[in-house]
Amino acid sequence: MTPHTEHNGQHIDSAGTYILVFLGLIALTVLTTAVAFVDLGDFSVVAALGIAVCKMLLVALFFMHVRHSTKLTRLVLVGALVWLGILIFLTLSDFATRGFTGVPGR
Amino acid sequence: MITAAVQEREHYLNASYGIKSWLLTKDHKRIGLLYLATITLFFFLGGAFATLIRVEPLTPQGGLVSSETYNKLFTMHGVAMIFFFLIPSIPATLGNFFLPMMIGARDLAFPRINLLSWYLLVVGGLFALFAMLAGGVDTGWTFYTPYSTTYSNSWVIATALGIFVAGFSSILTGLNFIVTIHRMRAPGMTWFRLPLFVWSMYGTSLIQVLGTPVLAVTIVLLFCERVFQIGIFNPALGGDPVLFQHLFWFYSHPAVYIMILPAMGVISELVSTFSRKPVFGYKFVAFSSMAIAVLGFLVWGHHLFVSTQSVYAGMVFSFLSYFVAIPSAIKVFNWTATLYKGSISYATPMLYAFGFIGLFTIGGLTGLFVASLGIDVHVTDTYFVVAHFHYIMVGGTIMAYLGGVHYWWPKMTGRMYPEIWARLSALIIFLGFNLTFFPQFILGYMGMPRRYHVYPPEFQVLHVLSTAGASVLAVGYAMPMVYFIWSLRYGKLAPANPWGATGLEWKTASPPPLQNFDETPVMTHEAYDYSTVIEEVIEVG
Amino acid sequence: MASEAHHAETLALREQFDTEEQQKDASTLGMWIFLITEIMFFGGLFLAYTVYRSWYPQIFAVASSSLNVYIGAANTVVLLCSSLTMVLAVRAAQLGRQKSIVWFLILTLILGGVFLGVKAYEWNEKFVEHHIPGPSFHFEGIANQGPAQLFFSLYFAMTGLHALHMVIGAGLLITLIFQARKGRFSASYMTPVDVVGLYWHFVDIIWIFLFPLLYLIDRHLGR
Amino acid sequence: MGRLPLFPEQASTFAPDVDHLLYYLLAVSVFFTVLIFGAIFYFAIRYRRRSDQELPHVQHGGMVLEILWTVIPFGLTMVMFTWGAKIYFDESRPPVDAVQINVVAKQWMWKLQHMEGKREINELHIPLGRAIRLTMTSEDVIHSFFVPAFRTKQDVVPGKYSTTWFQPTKAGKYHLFCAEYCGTKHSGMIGWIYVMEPQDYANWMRGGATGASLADEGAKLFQDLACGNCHKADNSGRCPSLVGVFGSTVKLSSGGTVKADEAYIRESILQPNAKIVFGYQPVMPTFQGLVTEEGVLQLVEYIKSLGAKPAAAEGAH
Repeated sequence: MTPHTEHNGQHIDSAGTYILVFLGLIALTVLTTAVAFVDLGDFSVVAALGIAVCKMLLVALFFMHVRHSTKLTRLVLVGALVWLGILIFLTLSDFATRGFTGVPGR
Repeated sequence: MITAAVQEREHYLNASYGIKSWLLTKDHKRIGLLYLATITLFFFLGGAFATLIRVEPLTPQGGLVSSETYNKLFTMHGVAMIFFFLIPSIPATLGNFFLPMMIGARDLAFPRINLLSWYLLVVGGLFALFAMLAGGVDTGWTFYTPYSTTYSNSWVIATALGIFVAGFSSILTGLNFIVTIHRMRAPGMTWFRLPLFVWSMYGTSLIQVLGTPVLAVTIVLLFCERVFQIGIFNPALGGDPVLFQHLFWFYSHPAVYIMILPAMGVISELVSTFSRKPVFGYKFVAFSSMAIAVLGFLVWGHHLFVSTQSVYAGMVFSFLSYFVAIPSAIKVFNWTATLYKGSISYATPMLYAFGFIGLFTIGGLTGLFVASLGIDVHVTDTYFVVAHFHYIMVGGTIMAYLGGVHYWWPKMTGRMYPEIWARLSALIIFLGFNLTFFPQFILGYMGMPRRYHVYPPEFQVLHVLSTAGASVLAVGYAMPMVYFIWSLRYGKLAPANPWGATGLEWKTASPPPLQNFDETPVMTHEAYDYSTVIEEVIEVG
Repeated sequence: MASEAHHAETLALREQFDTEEQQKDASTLGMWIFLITEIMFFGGLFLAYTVYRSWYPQIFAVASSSLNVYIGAANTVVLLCSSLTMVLAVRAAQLGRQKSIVWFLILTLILGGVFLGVKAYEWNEKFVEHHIPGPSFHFEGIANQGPAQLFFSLYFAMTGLHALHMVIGAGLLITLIFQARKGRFSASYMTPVDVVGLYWHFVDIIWIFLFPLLYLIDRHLGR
Repeated sequence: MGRLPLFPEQASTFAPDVDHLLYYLLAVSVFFTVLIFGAIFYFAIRYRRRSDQELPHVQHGGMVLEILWTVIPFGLTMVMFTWGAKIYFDESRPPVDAVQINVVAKQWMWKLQHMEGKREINELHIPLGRAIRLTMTSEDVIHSFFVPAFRTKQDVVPGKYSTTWFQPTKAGKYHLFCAEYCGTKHSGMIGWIYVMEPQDYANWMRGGATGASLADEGAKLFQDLACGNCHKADNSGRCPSLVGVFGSTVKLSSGGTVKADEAYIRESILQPNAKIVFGYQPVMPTFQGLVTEEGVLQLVEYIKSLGAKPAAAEGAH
């Protein structure tokens, strides 16, 4: 089973690739559940999100064929994540810096 | 409806008749006209609320209506105008009609989704209309919690559902436009040969697609908190009303760019056609549309300067707000530079373009006032801000919308509008507008808060001036309604290219055939190459 | 270019497109842009979650500990399986194997149903424990109920919207199954299967983030 | 009608700064408005279309011009930003010696309370020449404390304290407006700020029924709610002693620290589990709904009054 065959212009991955990716996802799920029971302090949030991002990349690249798709599709996906970042981090620029002046409500 | 066929030649209007042919049409041109009718209804509904809002402050103790009614009036004026007129106005009518034609396509990428978008706007509109008739909503178009979730006992949920549904109409239109511009351009139509109107539609669609869903989820949370009493923004449960303001303004500031970007696109077309010159600095104007779409998402915090947002966040948002002002300045300077050494005609669309550039300049500059932290603390929530956003939305978007409708009316209906009446109404609108809203700048800086039913007597003179202006403005808006309908029956027959414009939409008949072009056009020249058009004008003579 | 006056609309090729390649690219791009709107739609909820968790870390940890993490993990595996069968259905469509398209779509639908069933069971458990936000809300072991109710408001908002998207996905799968049984899809025309696949994988990715954020907050505290 | 006023009075130390920034912005705006309107009229007349066949010389653009009208406006706006930010930063830090006044906003009235115990509705008498600091909260929806003559405005948000401050420079009577829409009588939620000469202010203060000071009322409430049972001054109770806690940095069980300002004390009364002091259990019940906003402000003043005095206000039994 070659990794993927050409078929009238479409890349078709082999079933083996998909099963391999699937097992990877299961492993990561077990890992993230296990890690949650270990006291990592603040690092536990970073670990949970890191594993989730890895799982997202696996699903996106392999299952959603982002590996084979056009540059435009990749730009669209990256753009969405950047906008999500704008929404969350610019709002946190307010919530994280409240009380720095020591004056309530400023 | 359009009665006599313009000529016996078949076109999209006489291709089929009957209600079903309109309500189930997949033709982007007919959907554009359906949108035109829908938003005109909401424009005059919002306008009626506006006149009552302006007549009320004639006397300081405000005797016309009770305070509850006044609160409902300005809320419904805001909701009707913003969500059901301004946001769909240029993208859904002129964009739907002319985007495919400008890029040489037969239709949008997803015609059925396009029809669905119109139905979503109508259903959303019906929700809002029901709320208005049943008793109105009195939270202000901003729906700030905890008033909208806990303390208001008006039709908040019906109106919020209406906006939620209408929001999806905006999302799907944006999606449709992006895919169409990417995938369905005619051969030879490279990105830098696209008309600038298409660039502004692209920027607008980006904002619609990236911003509107956040408003949708905010309304879902508002719905849950009000109906099921679960507390997301409820301070009693430890929630934060300022989080609602962040989520609301994350969409609502880019929404003002949804309203102004298409207007800028129309003005680029008008300024180029009526000075018969390519727009000065094409690439700069095109990229400034993109810059506005992107930077527009970084600045919403300037609506929260006094809302107990942290001082440092205020500084970040104020700094970024000045970045988003620069592309708008670049556009204004480029339009003005286009006029230099041009062959400038005073046709009505160009009068609207002049009005737009002037009033948008004042609107944009007062935007610099409210972006500065020191001034905004004093003028936010006063009539200064009301004047600022009306200069942008009424002086800008509505001027450009009317300019665009006049410019493309011959192409849409095959009839010319009466030129003299049109120029007169443009002048009346310009004068009435300034008389209405310029006094409000002074009122605002004097400290007159917005959304006030009664006010201290020293503000009365300025209020009376403003109301006088509003009545002139109302007359100005009523005139086009009359002579456009008149022109459908008695207007002169329009040639294919009455203005000598260079867009692909002028290379097909007026009104255009069902599939826009007899055969798919091939784009061979730059975006605004008037040398190719002059021979045709000379032949036609 | 197509020169005849009316471009005949064949079953596969819509009127406004010139080539099937153009139509497939358009549909795929259209679905990806729709997925952007979904990312921003859930983004608002992730923002509210981030803010309130940073405000009430301990109360969120205690409230989260009342969720059964093993059922959550099992449910995640079920959803990952449904993603696998979905992608195998898309692959079958690319290779034009009619029978396996139908089988894999049915398998995906069943796994989706299992996921929703488990979710319904969890919600019922929450209902029994009075953890559903609203007047009847009561959470043992915490002095002030406010922030605890905030956690469960976010829990039900996020999992509720995710479940709603699963139901929509199930509806799309059912229509696909009917069309596939009629042999509508072939190697050259499989866009609907591909597009629904993208949607299904997206809904899976949302759960991939929801699971750790809602179920796995500081489990080591072991309330 | 009197002469038509174009500017509000300048009655606080901020007013001149804000007005100078306004003049700068007005100058820039008038310049560009005249530039654009003039250019449009001149070009429109000078280059009007003489004949239909006229084809003007084609100009695609000029890089120098583009750079000019990007850099110059950017420079002007950065001045606007920094000047405005400076004023904003000054407005966000009240001086330490400011006169403290508590404001509780309620649907459609302002309840103001002086430290000496005097209460006022929709009116505020303040002495000339002293900085005045307002600690504000709301009992229902969001309001906004706006005094045009002082050029200051600050939202009053339920569930938290917000602060505004000003130093009046001119005696007189100035408008007070609610600037955030808050319901039916939003436009009726107005009042007056009376800035009085120090002598008149002292007479006014002595005149009315002064009653017990805020801190004394706080002590009584502290006793009524039996806070003393746990919060013993000698730290022997199950809860931390409150003596000298105001203004100190409190170590939290989550490892972080927090400065014990009014907001922290208010949050600890209404949502005790939000931040738990290091080494103590979260046993304190919430007083949400048991004590009004005024009551919380009185308790805060009482705890402030505990200050360094070791066991002065035992108030345990």
